[in-house]
Amino acid sequence: MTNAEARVPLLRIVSLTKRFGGFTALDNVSVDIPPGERFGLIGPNGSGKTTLINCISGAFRTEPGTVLFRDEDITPLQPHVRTRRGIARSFQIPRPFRSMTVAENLMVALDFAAHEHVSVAQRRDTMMSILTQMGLASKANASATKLSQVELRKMELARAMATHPKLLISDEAMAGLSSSEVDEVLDLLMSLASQDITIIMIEHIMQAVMRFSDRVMCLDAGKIIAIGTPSEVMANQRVQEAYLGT
Amino acid sequence: MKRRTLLGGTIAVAAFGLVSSVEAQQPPIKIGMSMPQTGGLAGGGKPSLLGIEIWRDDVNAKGGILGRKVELVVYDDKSSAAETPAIYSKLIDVDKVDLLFAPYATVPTAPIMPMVKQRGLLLIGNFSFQVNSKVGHDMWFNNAPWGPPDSWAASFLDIGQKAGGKTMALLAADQEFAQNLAKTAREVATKRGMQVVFDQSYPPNTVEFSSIIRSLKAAKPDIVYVASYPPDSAGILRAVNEIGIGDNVKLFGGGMVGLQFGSVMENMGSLLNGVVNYNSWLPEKSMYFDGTKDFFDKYTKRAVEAKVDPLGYYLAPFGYASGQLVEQAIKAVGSLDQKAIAKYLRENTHKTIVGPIAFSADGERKETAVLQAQFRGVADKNMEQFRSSGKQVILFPENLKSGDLVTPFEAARK
Amino acid sequence: MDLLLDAVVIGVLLGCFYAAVSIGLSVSFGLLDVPHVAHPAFLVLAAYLVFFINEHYGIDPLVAGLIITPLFFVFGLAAYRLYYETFERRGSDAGVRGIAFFFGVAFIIEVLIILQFGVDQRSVTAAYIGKSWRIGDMRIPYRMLVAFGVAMALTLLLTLYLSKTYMGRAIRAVAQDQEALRLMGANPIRVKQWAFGIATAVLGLAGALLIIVAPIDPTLDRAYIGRTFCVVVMAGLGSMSGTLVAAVILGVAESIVLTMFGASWAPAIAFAMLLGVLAVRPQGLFGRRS
Amino acid sequence: MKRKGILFWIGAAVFLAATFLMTQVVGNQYPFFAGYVILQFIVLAVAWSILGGYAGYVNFGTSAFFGVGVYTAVFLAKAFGAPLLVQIATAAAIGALMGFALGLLTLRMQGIFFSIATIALTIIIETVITNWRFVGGAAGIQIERPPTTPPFDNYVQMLFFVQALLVVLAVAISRYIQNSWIGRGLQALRDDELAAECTGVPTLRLKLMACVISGALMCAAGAPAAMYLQFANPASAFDLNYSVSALAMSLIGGTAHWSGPIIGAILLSATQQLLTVTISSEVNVLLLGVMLVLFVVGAPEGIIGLVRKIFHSRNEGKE
Repeated sequence: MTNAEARVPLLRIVSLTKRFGGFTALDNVSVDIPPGERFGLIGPNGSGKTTLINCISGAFRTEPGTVLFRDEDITPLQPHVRTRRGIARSFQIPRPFRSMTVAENLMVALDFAAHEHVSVAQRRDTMMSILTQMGLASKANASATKLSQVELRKMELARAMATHPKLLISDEAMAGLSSSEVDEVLDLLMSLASQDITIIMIEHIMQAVMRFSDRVMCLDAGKIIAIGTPSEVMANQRVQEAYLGT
Repeated sequence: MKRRTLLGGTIAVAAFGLVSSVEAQQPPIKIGMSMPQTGGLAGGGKPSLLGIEIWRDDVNAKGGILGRKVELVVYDDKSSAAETPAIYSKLIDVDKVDLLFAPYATVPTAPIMPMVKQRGLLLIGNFSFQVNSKVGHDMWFNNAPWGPPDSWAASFLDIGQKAGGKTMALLAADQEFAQNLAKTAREVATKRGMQVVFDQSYPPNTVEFSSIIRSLKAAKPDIVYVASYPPDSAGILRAVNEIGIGDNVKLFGGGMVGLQFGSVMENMGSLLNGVVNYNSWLPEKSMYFDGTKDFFDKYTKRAVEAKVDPLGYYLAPFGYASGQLVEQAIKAVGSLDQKAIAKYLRENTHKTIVGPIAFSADGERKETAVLQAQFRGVADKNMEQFRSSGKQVILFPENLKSGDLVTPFEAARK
Repeated sequence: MDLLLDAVVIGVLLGCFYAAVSIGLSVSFGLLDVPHVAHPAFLVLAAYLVFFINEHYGIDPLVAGLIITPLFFVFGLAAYRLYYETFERRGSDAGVRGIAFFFGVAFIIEVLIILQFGVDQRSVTAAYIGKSWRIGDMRIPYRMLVAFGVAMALTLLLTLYLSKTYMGRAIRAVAQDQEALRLMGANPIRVKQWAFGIATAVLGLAGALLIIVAPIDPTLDRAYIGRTFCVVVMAGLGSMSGTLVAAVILGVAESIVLTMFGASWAPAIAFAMLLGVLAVRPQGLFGRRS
Repeated sequence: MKRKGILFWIGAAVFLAATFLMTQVVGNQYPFFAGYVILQFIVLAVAWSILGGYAGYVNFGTSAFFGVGVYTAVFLAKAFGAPLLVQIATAAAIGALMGFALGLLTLRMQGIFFSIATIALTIIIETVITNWRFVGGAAGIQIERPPTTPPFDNYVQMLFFVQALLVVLAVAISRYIQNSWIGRGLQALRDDELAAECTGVPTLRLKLMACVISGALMCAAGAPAAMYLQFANPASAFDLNYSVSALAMSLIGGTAHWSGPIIGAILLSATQQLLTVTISSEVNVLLLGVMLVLFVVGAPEGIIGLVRKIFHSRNEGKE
């Protein structure tokens, strides 16, 4: 964190604003995320967390504001190009490719997002090692529709991993899971973070955020109301108001 | 591999079905045709077919032709041009029919014209319009009363000009038959130096004609020539009735398909009054020939069961007449030699229930027998009234004329 | 100028007619996402039943339309049940197969009509058919005024029903979020079935209008697939008043082209407008999706 | 994979050889007339399913592409007396352009909106052709066939063989797409477009590609129809029947595998040909309706799905 690298952020968001009709979902948001950071993103419902992610991953276009990734302006790029640049994400409500098996889900990522051309056999190996890491190896040939909730969450992370990301955005990957499952997924994310992957984690489960994050940012009504270490943010009055007040 | 076996199987089944059906010691004379029994032309195809079937039964009751019974081989072409080539190939190559009749109407007939020409086969046309003009097949004979292509528009405009008409409006459906009519009408008008003050084609499936009629009315024509299809004919007349057409219109109608069909006429009722429209047969005294009455007695009975047009004036007797044409020709020639039959048909005048028929070189009638008739005193919701004479007064041709034009149009509607 | 005014007036009335025949689809497709390509076939079927009642009992077509409304409601309930059991229950991707299913249903209805009523064109008689109302130089066919009245009534009733009643609100909720509805304690399937019943029931009156405005034949439904879907999509899915507005736009455009420009270009203009709308506002003019 | 590829090409070669042999040996014309129609529907169904099956974008505009193919041929024949192969090649090029334009215009629309847009497009194009006097306008046009070229002694036999070539071409393309990264990408975007995009799939480009290929093949299939019928009118060339049939055949056969649309097309069009010359009445249309409903309800994955269910023990989803 304190080394020289931190001055060249992996992701740099500059004055990002996003409006839907008259509603301002994001209001002049700027933040830098250095490589290797575990970044927690919190905020009440409708505060703009998912909108921010959609702006980073490219699902939404932004007019005012820029998104820089590894010093490159990616604002005009389509989502799939951003994925190839190294931004991967999971979804709040899992979105598997339903007509495919788990293995095939990952193969899509390997086919399209892999940087160098590698043989089919090599891709298969990569896929299996990711699945093994995620604890899904036994489900490789199962249809994506047959997975349990936690398996779906893991598969989404695995699919995101298969794109060889530098930045992984996990959008409430623990919602609706039991506490043991939450721990499981949290451990997974931790182990990914230790592999030199920067992670943005959106989460409602505060404990998980606290345990996971190097730094936490809190959004409310599209604005940053606090940013800092988990304990700093938690102690912040406005954060407490945002969570308890409204 | 799989697809070939399947395909082969289909053909085998089709062929097999045929072989087993023909077993009589005196093989029947097979007449093959497709006929629209579903789709947009079915309303015409079904009564036409019934007319042909009545002829078949009459002939067979008399012992057939040359001692052989007549058998019809009929397939449904779904009113589509795409279906007929395969059907006629089946009729020729697999069913090996002795004679071919064309399906009702121009569109399904057009694709088979080059085919029969190439193979040198006789084809009796069924109310198609000018399909042979480009193909030039010398063994084609159309049962329809059209005659030379421009005679139709010419007779209508004659009537209009006699009534003092100087300008013409033209309203035609954007479909093949209507467009052909409109084209000849335009040509005749130019030839006669008649001014065309309104010339519009409307698309198929137009729902509401009020706006078109309104702009037609604004052009103040003397003569309104309408070439329309069944659903639109009704819509146009309704709109005319509601919007009005102006007092200067002396003559209205001409080429409206649909006003010949019983159910349409019944539905339109008094809206029809005053319209002068083409027709092929009408229950006027001048129209009865040898066998005509007998035919309609039979048709009326069978139409109810078959759920087809209860009147059947327009197409059914001509279906019967198609049969009479080949019947006479075969008897005269004494064989099924198609060249000889064609020669006979071309060189003679034939007696039919729709009057004497003689062909010119292009296989159309030598002289037009298209009637122009005016609706008079028609009441609402009454099918039976159309069976009596006087409801449709024949204005043209001269030799069949049964009354004079009532003009202007607005007056004739009363 | 006179002609233009005339074209606009007739166009508005024609548009109302389009609205009336499309509004059922606006519920079934617009709110429930059922790809109901058999909607026009149901419509033609209703028109034939109206014809039958009018012909045999001499009952006014509008009344006849009302008489068959309950019948069509039940018919709709049954149709949705079948649809649900075969598609929605099995999960996603009903799309293509749903369309094929309803095409099949449309063909079956078409043939049944041919077998029962024959291929001849049919129409009905009523006091208001064939006469017109004079205002100054303008003449307006009464049957188009009937179309106007029915369209207004249907739009108003459906809008009120969807906003004021519990069931109506549930129907709108089901279009937005099924889960939320489940939490409210309502069974989404029941709600959808009920909504589909209503969508089908309004076809009774719409079918009466169809045969009042113009004669019908068994294959008429094919001409209305494009028109009805055009209206519903242009309106934006599920908006009743939007349906009316979109239909009126379509009607006026068609009428103006018919009167002022080449009549034969009318269909192209209408559908080019639809493409234009979709290209600029994919959610339609009054779309429910943001 | 390799072995299957060889088998496929052997099969294709045998098929072509057989159709060619048929044109040389069989004298009866009917098999060619009926066979031509069946082959034509195979091409349409296979082409349809590239966009409709793999990508899940339901194209209601098959008849628009088919009709444009027909009229491309009509125009070329009338204006330049162009030979058949030029007609087909040009039709394919125009079909590709049309697919590209349609894609650009509409592929940003989701699901059913795309379908509605294709209906609109069909009506617009039909109206344009209807108003185009040079190719006959609404009245239609009769076209003369050029003389037959050896080794065929009959034009319909030649058309039959040409359509067989198109079948092989269409199937080969469809098969290649399914087995390649394109197919996997299309399948992914069919399941979930946003997820596919965020997994690195260039969805718009893939959809455009599918649209272009599908459009080119459909137009190419339509081009020989002008010479087959020797007549063209807008109502027949843009018949809704083509759109419904292509969709129905693909679904009845099954869209999960390239062979599905072939099976569906053969089954349905052969049945229709057979019924046309046997029962030949309304029942024909009724049967199409009933078959559609039954298959969609009873065999949602089509015949391919049924077969797979039967051989469930084999590893699924692979080929």
